[in-house]
Amino acid sequence: MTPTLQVFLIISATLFSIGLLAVLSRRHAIFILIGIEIMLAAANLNFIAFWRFGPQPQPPTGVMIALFSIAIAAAEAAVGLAMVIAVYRHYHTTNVDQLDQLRG
Amino acid sequence: MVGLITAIIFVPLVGALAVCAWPQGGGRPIALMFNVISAVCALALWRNFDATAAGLQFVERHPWIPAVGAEYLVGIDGLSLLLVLLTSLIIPFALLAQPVAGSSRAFYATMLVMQSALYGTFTAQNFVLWFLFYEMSLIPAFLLIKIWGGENRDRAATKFFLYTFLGSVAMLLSFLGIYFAKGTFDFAALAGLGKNGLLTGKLAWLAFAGIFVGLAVKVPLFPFHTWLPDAYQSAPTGVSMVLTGVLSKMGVYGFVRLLLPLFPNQIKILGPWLLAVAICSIVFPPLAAWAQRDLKRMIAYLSINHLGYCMLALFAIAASPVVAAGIDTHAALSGVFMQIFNHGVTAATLFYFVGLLEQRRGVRGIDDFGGLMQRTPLLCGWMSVAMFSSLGLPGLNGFIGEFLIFKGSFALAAAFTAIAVIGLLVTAIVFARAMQSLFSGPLPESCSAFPDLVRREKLVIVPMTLLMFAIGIAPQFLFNIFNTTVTQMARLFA
Amino acid sequence: MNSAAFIVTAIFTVAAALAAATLRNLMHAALSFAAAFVGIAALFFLLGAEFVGLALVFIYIGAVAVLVVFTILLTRRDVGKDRGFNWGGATVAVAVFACLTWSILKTQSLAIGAPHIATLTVKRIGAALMTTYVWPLQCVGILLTAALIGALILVMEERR
Amino acid sequence: MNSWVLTCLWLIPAAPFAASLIILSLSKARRKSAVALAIIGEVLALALSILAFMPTLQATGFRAVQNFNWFTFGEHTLRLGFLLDPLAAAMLVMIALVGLCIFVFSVGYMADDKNFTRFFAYLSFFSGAMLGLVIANSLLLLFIFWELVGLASYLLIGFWIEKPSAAAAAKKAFITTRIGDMGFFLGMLWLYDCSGTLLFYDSGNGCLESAGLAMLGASATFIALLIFCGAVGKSGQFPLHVWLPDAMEGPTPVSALIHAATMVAAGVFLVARVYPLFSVDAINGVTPSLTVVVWIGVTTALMAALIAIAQEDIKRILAYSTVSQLGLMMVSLGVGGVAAGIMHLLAHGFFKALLFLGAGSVIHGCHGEQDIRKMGGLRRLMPVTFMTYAIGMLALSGVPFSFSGGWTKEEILHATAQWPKSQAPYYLLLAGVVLTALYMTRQMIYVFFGNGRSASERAHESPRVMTMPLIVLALCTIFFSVVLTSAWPWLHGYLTGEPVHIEITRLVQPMLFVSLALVSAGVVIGVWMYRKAGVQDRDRPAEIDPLEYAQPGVFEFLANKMWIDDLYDHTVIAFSWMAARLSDWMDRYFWDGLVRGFGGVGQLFGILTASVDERGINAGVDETTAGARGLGRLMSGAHSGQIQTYLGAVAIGMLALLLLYAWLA
Repeated sequence: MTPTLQVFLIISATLFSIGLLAVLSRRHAIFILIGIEIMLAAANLNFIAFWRFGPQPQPPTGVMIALFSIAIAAAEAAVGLAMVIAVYRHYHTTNVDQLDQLRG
Repeated sequence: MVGLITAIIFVPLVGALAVCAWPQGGGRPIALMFNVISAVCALALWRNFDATAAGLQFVERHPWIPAVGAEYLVGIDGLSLLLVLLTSLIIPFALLAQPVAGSSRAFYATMLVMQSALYGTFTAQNFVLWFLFYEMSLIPAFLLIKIWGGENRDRAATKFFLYTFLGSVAMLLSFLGIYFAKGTFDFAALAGLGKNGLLTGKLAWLAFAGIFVGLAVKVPLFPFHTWLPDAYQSAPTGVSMVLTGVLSKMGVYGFVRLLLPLFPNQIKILGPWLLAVAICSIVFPPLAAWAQRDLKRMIAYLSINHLGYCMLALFAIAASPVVAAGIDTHAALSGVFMQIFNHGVTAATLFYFVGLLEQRRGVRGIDDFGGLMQRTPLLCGWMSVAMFSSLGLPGLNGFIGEFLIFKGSFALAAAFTAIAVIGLLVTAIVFARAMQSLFSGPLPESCSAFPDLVRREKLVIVPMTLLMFAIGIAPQFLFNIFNTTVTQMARLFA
Repeated sequence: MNSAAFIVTAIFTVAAALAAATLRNLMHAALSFAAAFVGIAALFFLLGAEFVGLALVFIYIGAVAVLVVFTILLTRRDVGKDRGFNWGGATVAVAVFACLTWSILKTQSLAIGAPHIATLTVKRIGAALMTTYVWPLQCVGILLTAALIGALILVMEERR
Repeated sequence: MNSWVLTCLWLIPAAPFAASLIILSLSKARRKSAVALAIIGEVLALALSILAFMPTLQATGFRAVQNFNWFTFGEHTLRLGFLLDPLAAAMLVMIALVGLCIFVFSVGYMADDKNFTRFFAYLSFFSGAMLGLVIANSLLLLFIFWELVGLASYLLIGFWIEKPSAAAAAKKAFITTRIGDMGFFLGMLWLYDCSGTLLFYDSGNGCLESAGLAMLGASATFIALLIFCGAVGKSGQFPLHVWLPDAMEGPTPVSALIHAATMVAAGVFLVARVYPLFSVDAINGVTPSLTVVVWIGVTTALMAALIAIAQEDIKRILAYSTVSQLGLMMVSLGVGGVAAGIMHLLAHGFFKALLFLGAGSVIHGCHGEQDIRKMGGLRRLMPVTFMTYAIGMLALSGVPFSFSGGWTKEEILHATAQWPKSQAPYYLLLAGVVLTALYMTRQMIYVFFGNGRSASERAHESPRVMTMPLIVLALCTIFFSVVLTSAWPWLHGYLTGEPVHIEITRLVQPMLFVSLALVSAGVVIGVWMYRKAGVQDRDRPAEIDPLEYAQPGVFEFLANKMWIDDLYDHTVIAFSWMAARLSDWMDRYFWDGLVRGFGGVGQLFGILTASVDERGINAGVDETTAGARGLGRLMSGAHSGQIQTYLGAVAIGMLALLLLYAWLA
């Protein structure tokens, strides 16, 4: 069988859900970051897939957006991890359960 | 390429900025310098103006807010040019009239802003632009009275502002009504439409009433005039000069440019009533002037009277059943234009003199002085010339305009004109009384140290007085400016 | 497109991702994270976006994963403490997965095969980056610089 | 010959005007230059006037017109012009000649005044304006000069400005004449409207020419009467005569020049000038407008003569006499004797100037005293003044033979007698002749005869510079009668354009005897009544006037000017002043109050709105706020601060959206 667009999208959805799972369920800040990265990668996969299965020939828009998105994700990861370190320094914990100063 | 008119509008604004930006002091020289520039522009306009050509000249047209029909459309005809010249003439003298000690840079800057607004008002040919300038002149005037005024200035300034502002609002609403009905703000286009009845039914009357009230307050017409004595009385001398010399002309200008061309039918129907209102403006204010103690207030009331003559002539033209424009329409319109200019020159000079008296004595009640002729013959002599000019003595400028107004109005509305003559008489009484109590009799102790005119004061008085004589004896040079416009307008109103 | 390779890659990727999300040990999770990205890169290769795949490998495995490991090391004292698992979050994730899959399957227009495609050369990508996308490129450059500086400031020791 | 003068008529008024301007710019101290300039200007004007007079002699009905454009308004042109005809020429010469005499007299009379130069500037200005007035060929130009002579009069009456009475008199003169001028102004407008031009003569198109007159129709009467208002004001006719006696507050030369010889006669001149307007559609020489002129003239003549009897001020007596004589001229014009009226005007110009200057000489000699009861016996002390004054008195009284006034008065009586409408004016004028002789005799007796009283103690004859003009004017008064006699009425012919021949027999006419008898009667009654004036007579004290002693009621009535001034004070002036106060009050309280009332209504509305806000809307808002706070407290529970909870909520939200979308699709 030749994989169709649907298959790729389902894989992307699966990855997204896994990322979401990590974000929502794990208490450690780094896991949340990992989850976010996975979700972003899933989104990129979507872009590439739509580009690949879209009507041809066309400008490589999907690819480009994926590229930019990767760059932005990298930046986000860098800042996010820096924040984790900063938070850890301040609160001596990386457990997000304990970071509830925003409680109303 | 910037047109001359745009230049003349914006030179004072630049001047205002320059005055503000200038370090300490020196506001007056800068302001005067910019006035010289604008005067040069005005003279250039005059020189290049083709007095024989009909229609607008030096037209500059740029789109501005196309969605609401607003354009930057400026241009001049004879009337506009006349008023631009008047503005250029009065404002520098008004600046000179302000005592140096009591003024600041802000004062000069505000005056310059007002000057710019005045130029704009007299040259704009699109309602939105015109209204913008019209309102723009109001705010500096308010500030000038409020900040630099005399006693009661707060009350007077507020009254002035509320009155004129409410009038403006009424006018704006009317114009919006017209715009929604006709889709244009262009004066020329509206005037063309006005000939066959611009609007119909109730809307026409509402729009007419709104514009009428707005302009009547500005002129001012009886009974919308009560702001004027207070405002003129409280304003500092220079501001009074501009208020009476130029600002009051905006109302008359509005009547000529807007109300008469746009609502000929309404004016015809209301004719006798409007004439009666004009007569009230002519007869009652000088009577009230007679009863005043304060010299400034007295001249303020006479100002109402002088502009009342203009209104009489305009209403007579518009309300007359005569179909074709004849000598009478021409005479009345020319008279109105002359009167506008002459009143500007004369009343401003009179205010200047009152300012001089006040400066010397600290008060300006009519019975605070006496016997000045013995002490200050020059001041009295020149001041008498201004007074005689104001009461319409032949040989001075006032007579020309009044004669033509009466000539035209008499033929168009004889009975009303006959009553209006009372105004001439009472004006003479008022001035005769003033001269008697100021100049004659024994010299009181308090006036015995009066200095006569100094050179700086002569610098203002002599040119103004010479102008009065020039216009009174050989007025042709002024008529040349607007004769074509008169002919054209007479055809429009007929 | 090789379906066998695809199936293998897909399963590998999903499994690695699942491991990254669920493994108790942080270090293991980080490694699984890297593995998952290898899988995703492979999927990109399969889709003909070789350049993006390579970029993904370089950035995520070469940089982000290493950063994650460093962070874990820097916050070592906190590592290993037992933490609960939020089943509510898992439920939501599953629901989202179910919903997405259901809607993808339901959308018939997506069941299409891949058309033939000309190879997307790096030259073409470069040309596009320097012409059409030059402004976004510049912006991303600025963003990265800002992120760099921001991250540095965040982790700097506070001076008293 | 002399044609250049005809094209340069404007030079005649221009000469004194120029002199006036130059003098005004001189400093106060340059008295000699001022006098020289003024006299040079006047001499020039006189020379030019005589030059202009010459050509008018050559042809009967001579008329030279010189029109020019003043300005163009719209498509129309306003034209003015100068006119030289016998009427203008005769006036020119008279004005310039009398003016010159008075200028010279003033040099002596005003010698001590500190505003000497200004006086001559004003005087020259007046002279120019007056000369311009008589040669105007346009009613507008005439009006312009008319107003300018009014201005000069105003300035000169109030010349001694530190005297409050002088300033008040000046104001009164200015305003009173202006009332008449407004009528004139309206008449002018009406005329302009009807005939389309204000030029008198314009080669057939002027408003006084037949074509122009034909356009007037019925309005001619009204136009004429309105213009006559101006004449009434300027010439001191009843009811606007009140200013003229007060105008005697001015220096005596001014009274002589302006308020006796020239300006006040301008009203008569005006009527004569626009006579065609008055006589439009005349039946037998009678029109409604002329009838009005006659009756106003008669009233004025008699009333003023009566008042003059009871005055004490030497100048006031002459002033009322002037009013009376002007009334006489008006009557003459009204009954159709235009030439007679103008002849009397010219003669009056000479002898009244003479009388005033004589009075000035007396006042000067008596150190400023003007009350005739304090003088007396000046005959011996001031012989020249006495002689010349006597000549003037005889001319004014109307003694014929060698005094010009007699001949012209006789001619007026003659014309009045022939008035078809009524004989009453004639008889009233005869009474006036008696009265004139009476009050002049009274004055002569008081001033020159009898014993010297307080003021005449240190009296002296005036210097030569003052007596010379008196002598010149006296000679003029006498020799002017050469051209007036009924034997050779040259001036009459000159003015009317009728041919004239000498006929000695016409010298003796019944009218001559009538007037001689009346004048003699007046003089005799006067001598009899006032023979003991100024001295104790039985139980009458010296300072009481014999008439006052005999008829105190009548005397008081006349001495108070028939209460006319007081009547005006309490009616017209009081009413105007009340109107002024009312206008002011209306402005301050009614109109402004109306505005404030509107403002108050607005304020009330504001207060109302505020209270509605306070009680209604505000309360509602409070409730809402409280509710919102409660809700907020409730909602804040959801803010756990747990980032994962938030994210979960986001995910659920996304899910919900997705489902919603699916459901909608």
